[in-house]
Amino acid sequence: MTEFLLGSACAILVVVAVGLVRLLRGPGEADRMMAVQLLGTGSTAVMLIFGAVIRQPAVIDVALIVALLSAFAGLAFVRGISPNSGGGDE
Amino acid sequence: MTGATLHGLAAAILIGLGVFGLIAHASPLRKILAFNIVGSGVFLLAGALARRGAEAGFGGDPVLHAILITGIVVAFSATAMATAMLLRLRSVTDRTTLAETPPRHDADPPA
Amino acid sequence: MTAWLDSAALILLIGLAAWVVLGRNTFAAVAGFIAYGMLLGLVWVELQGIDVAMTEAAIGGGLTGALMIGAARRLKSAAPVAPATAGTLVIAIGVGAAMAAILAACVLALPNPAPSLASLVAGNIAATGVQNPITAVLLAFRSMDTLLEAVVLLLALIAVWSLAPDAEWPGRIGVPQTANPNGILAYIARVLPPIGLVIGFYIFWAGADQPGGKFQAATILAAMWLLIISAGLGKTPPVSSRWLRAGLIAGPIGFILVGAYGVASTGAFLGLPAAYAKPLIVTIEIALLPTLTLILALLIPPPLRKRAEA
Amino acid sequence: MLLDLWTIVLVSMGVVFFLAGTVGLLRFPDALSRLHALTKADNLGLGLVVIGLLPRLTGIADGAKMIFVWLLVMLSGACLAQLVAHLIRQSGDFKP
Repeated sequence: MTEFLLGSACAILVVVAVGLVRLLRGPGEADRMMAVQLLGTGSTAVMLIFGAVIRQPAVIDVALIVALLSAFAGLAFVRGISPNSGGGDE
Repeated sequence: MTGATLHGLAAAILIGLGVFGLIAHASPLRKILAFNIVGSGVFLLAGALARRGAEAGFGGDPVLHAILITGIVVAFSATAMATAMLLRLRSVTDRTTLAETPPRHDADPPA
Repeated sequence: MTAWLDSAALILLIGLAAWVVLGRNTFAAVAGFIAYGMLLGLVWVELQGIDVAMTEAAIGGGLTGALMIGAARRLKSAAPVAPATAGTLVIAIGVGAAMAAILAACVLALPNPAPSLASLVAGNIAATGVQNPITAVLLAFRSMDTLLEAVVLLLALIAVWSLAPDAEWPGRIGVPQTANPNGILAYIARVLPPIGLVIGFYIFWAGADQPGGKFQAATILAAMWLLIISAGLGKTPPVSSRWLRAGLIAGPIGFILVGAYGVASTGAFLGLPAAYAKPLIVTIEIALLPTLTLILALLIPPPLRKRAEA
Repeated sequence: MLLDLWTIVLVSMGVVFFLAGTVGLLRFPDALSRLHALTKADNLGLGLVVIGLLPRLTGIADGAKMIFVWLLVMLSGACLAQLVAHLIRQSGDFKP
């Protein structure tokens, strides 16, 4: 069972890494944002699986923090790249 | 090769990459980003040391972990201060680099 | 199998770091940096440093990412700087490669068995009354470090404040931000902070006995506060505000008072009498939480007025 | 044994959905359909992984927290998707 869980965690990580090609290629900032979001969700999933493998329930708390702070960083990023988000300095 | 050694080697590469960026980039913002990569590499190296010191039922040396948490927070405050200095430099001199630039012609006093 | 997962995560991490360092576009580099921070959280979980994973994911990815985006946005209109010359690049490659090679050699030459203070901590943790070894180290065994860290953070905030344009002083630094009050940003800024508040206090409360604690909690609370401000639902307090200043010094003062009590009761500064160790540790944590939250949030530079920027 | 089967089936489905999300992100022609693929697939992938892992946990509270992580990712994902879509329309990179 452990082998299966670690294998699926690896698979998710590899799949998400392939998705990061969008970070390299773009073309727009929105595409880069999406690739980062995919990585955030994917690494949350990998973290939860790994936490189940090492039987450390506190890993769920880490996933909770990652989910919350990646939402915060994502919102800041969208606000930072949008031309007229009312940021006050235009 | 143990997991800790693997993480240590990866940390060495991260530090090398960060040092490269720190020297190669002329833009201070990119230097700050590169410096953060160096910082996380140093923390990861210490993490590998802590993992090697796992005993007494702990997954790693808790003293190192605690000092790392302190370090991460202090590194953030240093990053924030560097950014503030950069933004201030921009608003005062309208430049974003400390490099020597040729004198501006329009600012020359009439002879 | 664990080695495979470790390797996959580390290769991805190095790839992202290379992207952050080598990418041409600053915004793309910052996007890569946020992804890098999230992945660091996973790598730290693999290293069994759960507390560090929380801190690195929260501060490395979330807060530093937001800081960098704000700076990149304000510098977008700046004149591009000259690219590095070939000579600089050669030096950079040489120094970077040499550094990595020396460190790698050191990693491979580490002594066996590794030195560790883990059993010392395990032997003495019962005296502190807390069960999370990290909290015991931070607030009992090496509490002087933590006290000085709080002071360093305060000094960093004073330094950042002193770099604010004269016109902004001593009022609110930066313009109040605006967003469509019926827009999606305002919506999420109303929904997420209560959730974040609960998670933050949960992480704070759990920190005594499980991974977690004041640093992670303060980062979450600071991020939620910044979200409220960025959606125009709240304002940065003026620098002269009394409650702000009281909050900023609450942590260090509380810490020093507990330290002074240590002198009276055990004869050593920051000494904790065994009978009251846990209540005193909790007191310090409660005093530090508002200080850390305020400092972490205010260290992020807000957008300035056009006039002040020019 | 049945619970092991439950985990294997659901986590595997989760991996498949992550794969679908990546393929969509890489292969779809314009930004809005890429966004569509991403927000559907990765939330479902994470959800299936979470449900699949539930029998492996020891306490009810841990399970509740894990489901909460999923709900949180869905909430922030939905809001971010709206903002990103708005951004794509502003930048003109879409074909109606």
